[in-house]
Amino acid sequence: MSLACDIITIAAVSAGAFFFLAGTVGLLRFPDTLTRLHALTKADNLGLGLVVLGLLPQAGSLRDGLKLVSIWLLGLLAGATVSQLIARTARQGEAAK
Amino acid sequence: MSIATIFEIVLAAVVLGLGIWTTAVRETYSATVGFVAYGLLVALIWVRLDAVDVALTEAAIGGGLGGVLLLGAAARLRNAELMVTETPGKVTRVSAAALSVLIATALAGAVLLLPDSVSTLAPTVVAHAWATGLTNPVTNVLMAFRAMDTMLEKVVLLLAIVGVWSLAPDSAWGGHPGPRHQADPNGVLAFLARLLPPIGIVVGIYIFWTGANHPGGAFQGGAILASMWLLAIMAGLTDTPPVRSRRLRFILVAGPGLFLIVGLGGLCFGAAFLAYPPALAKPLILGIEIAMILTIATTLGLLLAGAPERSAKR
Amino acid sequence: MSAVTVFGLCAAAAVGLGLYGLITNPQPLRKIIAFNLLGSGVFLLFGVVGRRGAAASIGNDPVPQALVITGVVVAFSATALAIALVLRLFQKAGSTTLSDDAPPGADPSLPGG
Amino acid sequence: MLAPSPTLDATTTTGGFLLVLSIVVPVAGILLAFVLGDRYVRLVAFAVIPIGSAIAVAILVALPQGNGPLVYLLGDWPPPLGIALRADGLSAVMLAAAAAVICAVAVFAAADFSPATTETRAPFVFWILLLAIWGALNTIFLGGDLFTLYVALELLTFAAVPLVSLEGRAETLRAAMRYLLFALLGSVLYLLGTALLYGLHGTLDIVLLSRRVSLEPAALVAAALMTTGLLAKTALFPLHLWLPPAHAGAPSAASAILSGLVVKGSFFIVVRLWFNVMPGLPGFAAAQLIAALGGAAIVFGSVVALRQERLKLLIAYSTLAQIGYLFLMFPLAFGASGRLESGDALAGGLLQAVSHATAKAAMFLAAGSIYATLGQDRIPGLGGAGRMVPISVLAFALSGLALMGLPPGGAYLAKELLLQAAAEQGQWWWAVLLQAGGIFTGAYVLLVLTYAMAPADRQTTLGRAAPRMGEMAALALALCSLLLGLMPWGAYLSIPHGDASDKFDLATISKALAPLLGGTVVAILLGRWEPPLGYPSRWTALLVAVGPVRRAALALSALVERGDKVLRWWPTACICLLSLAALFAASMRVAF
Repeated sequence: MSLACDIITIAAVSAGAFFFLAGTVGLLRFPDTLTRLHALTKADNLGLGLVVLGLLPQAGSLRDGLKLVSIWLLGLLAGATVSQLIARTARQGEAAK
Repeated sequence: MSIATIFEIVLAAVVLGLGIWTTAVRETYSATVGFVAYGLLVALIWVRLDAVDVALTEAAIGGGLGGVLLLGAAARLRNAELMVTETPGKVTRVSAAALSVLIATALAGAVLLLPDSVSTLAPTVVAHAWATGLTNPVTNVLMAFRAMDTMLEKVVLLLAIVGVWSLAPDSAWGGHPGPRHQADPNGVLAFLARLLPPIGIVVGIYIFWTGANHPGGAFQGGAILASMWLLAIMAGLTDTPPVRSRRLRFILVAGPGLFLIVGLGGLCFGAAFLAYPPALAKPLILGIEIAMILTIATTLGLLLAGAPERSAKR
Repeated sequence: MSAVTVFGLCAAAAVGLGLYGLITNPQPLRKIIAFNLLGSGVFLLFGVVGRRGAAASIGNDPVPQALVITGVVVAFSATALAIALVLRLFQKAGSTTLSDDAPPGADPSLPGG
Repeated sequence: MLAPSPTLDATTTTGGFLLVLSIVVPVAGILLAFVLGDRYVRLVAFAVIPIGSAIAVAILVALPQGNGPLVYLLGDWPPPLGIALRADGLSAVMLAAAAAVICAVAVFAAADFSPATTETRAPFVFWILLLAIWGALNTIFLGGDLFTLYVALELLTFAAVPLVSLEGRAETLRAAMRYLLFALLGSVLYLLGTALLYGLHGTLDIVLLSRRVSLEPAALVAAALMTTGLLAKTALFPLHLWLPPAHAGAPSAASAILSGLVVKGSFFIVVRLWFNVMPGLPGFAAAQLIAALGGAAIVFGSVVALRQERLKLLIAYSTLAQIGYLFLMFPLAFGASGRLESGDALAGGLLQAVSHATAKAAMFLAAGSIYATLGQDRIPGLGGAGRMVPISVLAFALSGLALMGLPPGGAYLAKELLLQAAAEQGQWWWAVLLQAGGIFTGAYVLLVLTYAMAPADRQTTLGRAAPRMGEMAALALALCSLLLGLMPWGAYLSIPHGDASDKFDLATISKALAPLLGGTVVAILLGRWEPPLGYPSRWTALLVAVGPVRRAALALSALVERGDKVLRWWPTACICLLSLAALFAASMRVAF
């Protein structure tokens, strides 16, 4: 049982870390704001989600599990809002040009 | 070398790299962003040092609110950067670098050469936890053993408010601090500002409440409450209160005021100034902390809002 | 190498970096950021000292932790006051230079409110 | 001077509650004034100030009756877990001086910062910050814990900076910014030192540390960093970049507080650090270094002061010189054991601090009245001031005499004590500087008075009449400084018997004349003056006689002024700061 849990954790956290890495590379390498944003949101949503998913089997109690899930949900909410705002500002900046 | 040590070395290297970038990068705005990232990673260092209370404070106040403050200023000062300012010459830079390295080396040496016979107050603090009935040792130090420092530091916060307000133009005295934010009432920001504060308030109060026995406390909770308030202000859902408001003034002194009154109670009826009778210690400390979290949240929010700029409409 | 060594060196380096930035960066806002770097180095030093003083049940001496929490709040208020000053100076003088001899024509607001 | 016996600092002594009250009363005043606002701000201040002064007097009375210092354990927690407040002779004297200056400034400012029916900015800020400075200073004088002292230092900075920029002009904002940044740098260095000391000894209590500190590398680094950090806040030469614009740009009442009291806060902590925390650590070389900086400050500050055109800037530079004077006591305080001892040199230094606090505050207040009445403070334009504001000019003259070290002033007694110590120690070079300080002070005071007593060269005045109460406050403070030498100091400071204060013979008079005559010569050589138009022939003789010397002296002082500009450049000042830290660390090792 615990072995299965550990395997799930390792697999999911590694996958999450990969998405974070890919997102960061994209953030640094992509040419303009909108594409960078695209890379960033992948890291946020999928990377964080997978890390949380991977940590869930390790959570000691239901309360800790709920805390982990709520971290992911809050991250999603903040990420979605902020990328909306950045995208809008970027578009306005382009329109001004 | 264990995995933990490798992780610590990598963490320290990344933190220092960010620090160097923050110092060296040309644009102020990039430096600010670098500093925010730096602050959040420093919070991780604090977790590794087993000081979760400080990690929470550093993340909330040092990295979070401090970052917002610096970002806001950098945005407003973008034009100032265009002006040519005197850059120090090469000799100055080299001697500054040499001296900084010298001081850092001396410090590193001093820390590494600290004697092995460790002197610590941790056992003493644990041994005296009975006096308050709280089990978070940091809260015990802040609220009981070194309560004077905490009270004076609340006065420092109040003076910071007075100092920031003192920079208002005479005509705007008594008015609202900071610019009035306008945002699309149906936009994303307004949506977030309606959705997040209920959650944020619950989290803030939880962190405050758990501070009696676990890492957390009035500062950390207050910082979260302050950020929720600021979110609502930035989304244009509410305005900063006018500086003249009596209610605002009352909230701003509630924390240190109650602290002082409880302290004087100890002087008159108890053992000493700021001494709590053991039976009443826990409720008294919690009462002071409730007043403090209100004061801290409001103070932090107002420090971010800045000096009064718009005169109050009467 | 223990956490104390690694982070002790890190703290000392952060202090050095902050000092260098505070001396050489001409813009006040950059000086304020450097001051914060410097401050975080000092606080980390407290953390390292506290970590050395870990006792059986506590991983870090609570007294330095409490001092750091107080210090962080004081540093934050200092930052807020300094930034308010810079913003007001920019509003009044149109520049944020700190030297006595302001660039010519940069002080247009003598009567101002 | 804190008693080393373990029984005394582990319990609260009778009368200890006075120490708490002297901090709590101003703090309560701040909170109350902040909530009430409107026209009540000044009322609260006026209610708090007499109570606070009474407490300071009560401590003065209570201290000699007890056996050793007054102690109060906050929260009834003994150090190292808790924090103790302690009052020894030094604290009591400084508390009283602070109370006296605060009272006088409050009376002076009553008219300038009178609140209207609706709340206005300047009075609200001024009165709250006045109380805050008082509370912070009392905490510094009484605090027994190095971190409490840090918080109090920050409290002091946060209260002082907005006072500098109270008028809101661009140059005062700039001065406030420089002050804030440099002061923050200073306090961070201080905090670094406390971190190291805690790591070494597991306590920050002054008495406990004094028993544990020994010659270790970390302690040396800590002592050097803390000392330089505090010197930056005290504006000891060459770390004075912030002082002249800040003290000259603030409103006069604020300048009096900043110059008279605020710089004494960090000075007092240096004294605590060197004399109480680590008396065995600094060593001969470090003490010579700190006093050499003081000596340089005296020469440098005075020469630049003589070149100033504005009265307030002249007084600000004179503060720079007087700060230097305070540090001359350190090398003279070494006992036979090679440790710093709380003997007559320390008493002299503290007396100097007290008499400078009162005299300089009086001087700034008098200058404020002169400024308000004439509408400007250019020194060549002071003509007629003697007729228009005679009381203020008298106050200026009296405080100038007190600063010069004329009997029976406190500075005179201080100078005698220091000269005696210098003679005992055989360190004659400090005696020379002690005399030079008085002569330089004589020079700029005489220069200002000569202009102020001259007839007015124009009829119209731009200002308004200065309120009489304010002028009287300045005069009272100046008189207080001039009579300090007659006080019974023996109960608080270790002053040897048979001190010189009661001998009024030929020697005393000649000592009194020296600064005046020397000052005249220096003023003629270095001062800003032009021979009056259509001067009579005896002026020609004088001009011919001193012409070449004066030209050389002026060229030299122009060079010094240019050096001052370089030193007040931000990077130079910071580099000086770090170099000093390194120098102190290096010189503390050298013990003879």
